Amino acid sequence: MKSTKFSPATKLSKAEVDRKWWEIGDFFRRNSLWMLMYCTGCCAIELPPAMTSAYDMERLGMGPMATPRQADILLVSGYLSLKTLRRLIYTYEQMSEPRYVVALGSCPINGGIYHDSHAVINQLDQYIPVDVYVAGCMPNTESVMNGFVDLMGQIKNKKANGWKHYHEHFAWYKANQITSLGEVDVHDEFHE
Amino acid sequence: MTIVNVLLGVSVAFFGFVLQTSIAGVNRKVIARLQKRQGPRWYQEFLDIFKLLSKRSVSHGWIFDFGVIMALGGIIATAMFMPLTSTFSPFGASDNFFIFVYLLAVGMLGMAMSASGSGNPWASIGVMRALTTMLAYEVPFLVVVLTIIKLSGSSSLTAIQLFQQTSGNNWFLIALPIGGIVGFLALMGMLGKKPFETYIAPGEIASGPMVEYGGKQLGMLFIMHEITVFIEVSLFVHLFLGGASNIFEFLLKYFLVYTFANLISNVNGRFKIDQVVKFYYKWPLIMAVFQAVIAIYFGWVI
Amino acid sequence: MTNSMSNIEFVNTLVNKHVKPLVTDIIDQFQVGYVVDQNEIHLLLSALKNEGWIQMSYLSAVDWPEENKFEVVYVIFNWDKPVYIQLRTKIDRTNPSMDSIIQIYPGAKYYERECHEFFGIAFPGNPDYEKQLILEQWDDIPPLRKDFDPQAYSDRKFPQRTYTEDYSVTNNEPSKAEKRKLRKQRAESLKGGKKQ
Amino acid sequence: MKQMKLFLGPQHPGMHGNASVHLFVDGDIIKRSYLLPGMLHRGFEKAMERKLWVNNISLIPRVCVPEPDINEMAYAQGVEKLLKLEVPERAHWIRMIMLELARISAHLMSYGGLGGPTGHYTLMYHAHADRNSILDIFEKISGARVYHQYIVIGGVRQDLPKGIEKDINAFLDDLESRYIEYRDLGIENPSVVARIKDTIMLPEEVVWELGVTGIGMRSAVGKPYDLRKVMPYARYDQVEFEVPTSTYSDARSRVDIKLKELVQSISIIRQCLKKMPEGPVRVKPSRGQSMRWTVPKGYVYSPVESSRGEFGYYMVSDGGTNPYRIGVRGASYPQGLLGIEKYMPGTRIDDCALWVDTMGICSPEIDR
Repeated sequence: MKSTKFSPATKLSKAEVDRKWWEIGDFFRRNSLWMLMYCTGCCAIELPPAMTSAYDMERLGMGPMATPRQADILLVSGYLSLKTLRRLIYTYEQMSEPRYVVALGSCPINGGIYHDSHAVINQLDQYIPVDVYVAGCMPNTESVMNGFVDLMGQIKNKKANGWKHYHEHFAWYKANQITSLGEVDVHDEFHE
Repeated sequence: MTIVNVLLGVSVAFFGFVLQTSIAGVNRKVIARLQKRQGPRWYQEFLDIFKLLSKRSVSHGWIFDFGVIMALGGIIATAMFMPLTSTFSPFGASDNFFIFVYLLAVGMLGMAMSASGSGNPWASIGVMRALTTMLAYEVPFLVVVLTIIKLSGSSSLTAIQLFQQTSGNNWFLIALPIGGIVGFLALMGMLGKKPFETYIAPGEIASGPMVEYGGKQLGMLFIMHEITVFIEVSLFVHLFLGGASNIFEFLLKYFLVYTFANLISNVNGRFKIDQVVKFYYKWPLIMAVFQAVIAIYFGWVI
Repeated sequence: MTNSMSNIEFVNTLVNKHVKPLVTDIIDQFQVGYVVDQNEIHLLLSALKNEGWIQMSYLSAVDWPEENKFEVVYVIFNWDKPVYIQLRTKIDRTNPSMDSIIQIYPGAKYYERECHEFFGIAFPGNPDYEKQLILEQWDDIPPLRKDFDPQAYSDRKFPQRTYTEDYSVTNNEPSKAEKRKLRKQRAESLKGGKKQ
Repeated sequence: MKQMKLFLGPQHPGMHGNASVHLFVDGDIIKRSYLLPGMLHRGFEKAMERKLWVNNISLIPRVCVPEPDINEMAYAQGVEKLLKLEVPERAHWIRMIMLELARISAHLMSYGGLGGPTGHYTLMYHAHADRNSILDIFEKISGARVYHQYIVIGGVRQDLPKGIEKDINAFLDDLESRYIEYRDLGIENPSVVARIKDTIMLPEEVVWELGVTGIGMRSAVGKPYDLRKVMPYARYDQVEFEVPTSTYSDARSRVDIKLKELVQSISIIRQCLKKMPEGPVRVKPSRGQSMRWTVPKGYVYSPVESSRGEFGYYMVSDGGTNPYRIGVRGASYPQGLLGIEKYMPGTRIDDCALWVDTMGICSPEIDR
């Protein structure tokens, strides 16, 4: 009688092989998450304790990275003014896939304390897909760390598919960006 | 040169990669303790590299991609010549010191070419700084190594190891103490450790040459970096620490040298690029020349 | 620094020597405010600067739409005689313009630029005041004017999150009195540490 | 030679906070530079006009993120001046403890921030580890790690918890015992000194031209121009402390003064804990329900000495329940905008991140 546990599958289809490779990749990806050092808002002040000795993010395999190309996670730490949003979209599109977005604080969820401000957007997932939200103003370091652990769980369960969603609904995201921003491109020549 | 030699060489390169990646992971834990942290798992470096290889990546033209492959290929070719002990060398007696100097440059130039191909200004600044630093540390290092070659009468690494291991001769670190210090300073520069880590410098030029790399290219550069470190530390072990008569001695010496360099690196800040050049052309060069003169003309060797 | 009230008197005589302030407003021993005419600001500022009020702390404006005026505010400070002087002047709101003070206080350059951005006051004499500084691609009236409504702007431009009804329906929940009863019951059950 | 344009930020590891410095470089030398602020603009001054006097207490700590307590102090003090309100004696002392703890935390963060541009990460890790224990003390006192909302109009929100003196003293002793170690790790370390000595100068005439305050000014002028000494608020006139100064302002001397101020802050907290009287900690500023509090008409400018310099609120009240206008004077406004435009050119690319760090530039208070 043949053992079902150890016998190799007779003939795997291409999709199945791809899926297996993807699962192997997911193992590496969730154990080595590099986040981009981009402090978009005030929740970034809780990141130094998370990165340094008190909570030591590196034991989960996480670390800060210098440029968007090298990074896996885009951390939206807090409120986003229009000016930052332009640069954030620019940064997000530079990152190499698979890429994940973690939004800290209440402000990316519904505007938080700045819900009536003329400069701060109210809802981040209208512009770029968000995988994990960490609520609170500001969230404790423990909850920030918990958010990252949640992201690891999502990657394991194949639920962190924001970047695929961005591909599929690119037109919708772009339309939203244009309604709020007018022009998405960054113009930095204003001083001349 | 037979196919066996080539296979041996490739396995040395692979061994070097595995060795250096594990030791780098262990070192991350050591450094974490220095910084009051727990530190990552010891195999974290492997996870990082395989993660990078599993990501999709963006190309910036064929020079960008070709340069990475050239860098990795050049470095693997260099590592193929590296003897591990005084009795084991993949290509026998052709482990000449100058082969390493020459072939290491191929890898470096491949990386420089690729980084300039990305078109990012930070990358060009980083490449410029990397090449300047290379010019700075090579000169004193070569002077010391030429002294060693003169004393031992051969430029083959195996021969230099055997020369140090014969009874009556000391390790060159002890025989030429000033030269040993210069050699270690140059090693710090080669490894890109901290007072001389000017070309990565995340706080200044956003990780320099690596600024545009992501995904697979960055993974390949990481592999290249690990093998480069393996070559450089092994060179130091063979030239100054008397090589190794068996593989365990090699591993021990390798680990100690790398950890020592890392510990020094982590309690220092980094110099500016002009300070690095001035530093290397001042004290290490004077010390190296002084050591060469007293060792060769006066024969004062401990 | 010791006899602070005399510092205020010193300032008072100094200011009165140069101009006739419309209002004098002594806030406490370290602070005094004057309302002067628009044309006398430069004269007074340069006189005070010569007397040691060399630090310009703050420059901004206040909008008074009922009077159809902007009130431009200058706050200067002297470190040896610690008195903050507020100089205020009201200017016309329909076509606001105030001569720049960067000849006297070079540090005012960016304050004036920001003031122009948020209130629309022109500062002739300042070379860059018309360039945008903090806002980017702004498409409404200057935001710190009283007639600008940020809530309306936000509603118009940024999509709001719409919550599903689960979060807000309270019909099926127990009433307050019932809740209080439940709470009391629970508190009773926890008393004494014994299970009932 | 053609000038190359570089962006230091907003996404750049050397940049503190979300701001961007535009550099035009020729080789390694910066020829022109500008700060691009506004990435953190939230419309604070407008938002404060739309909220009640009492609501604003929850809003103001968010103006300056690394050191929120000075905002609460400046706001509370300004409103108390308008109300002509006398704060209970104990509240003054508790406020001073909070402010000095916040100053230590900000100085430690900034000193650890020196580790970023110079690549000395061990320094950064050690400084942040100590800062985290201050945050834990804050959590015990006020219930929040970063935004405390503890200093309110008319005093402080509640009394200090029992036994907090022990925690504070233990922390201060620990920090003091490692002060020498900190100096050795950072500004006495030859490789760091090579970076920060005789560079990024701030001469006295530049200080007066820009209007720089705080450590930048004191390190250049050599006189104790500290608002805590010059016009003492709270009970700073009843504690003994020195204001460290120097007359040669390079990056190293500014960091040096920062560390010396840290020692002074430790001594101030110890004195406060000793001299603090018992009693109530809060009075009601106005009669009736807190949502209907009104503040009499008036204009007031309320300055506080922050870790970066003079931080002030300009407040206008028209006698209503809402503030009529509140303006914020960020301490790093002069050096951040005009300083970068005028005095950063001539330094090197390597110095740029250090410039931003040692001048004490905090982008949220520039943008508001």
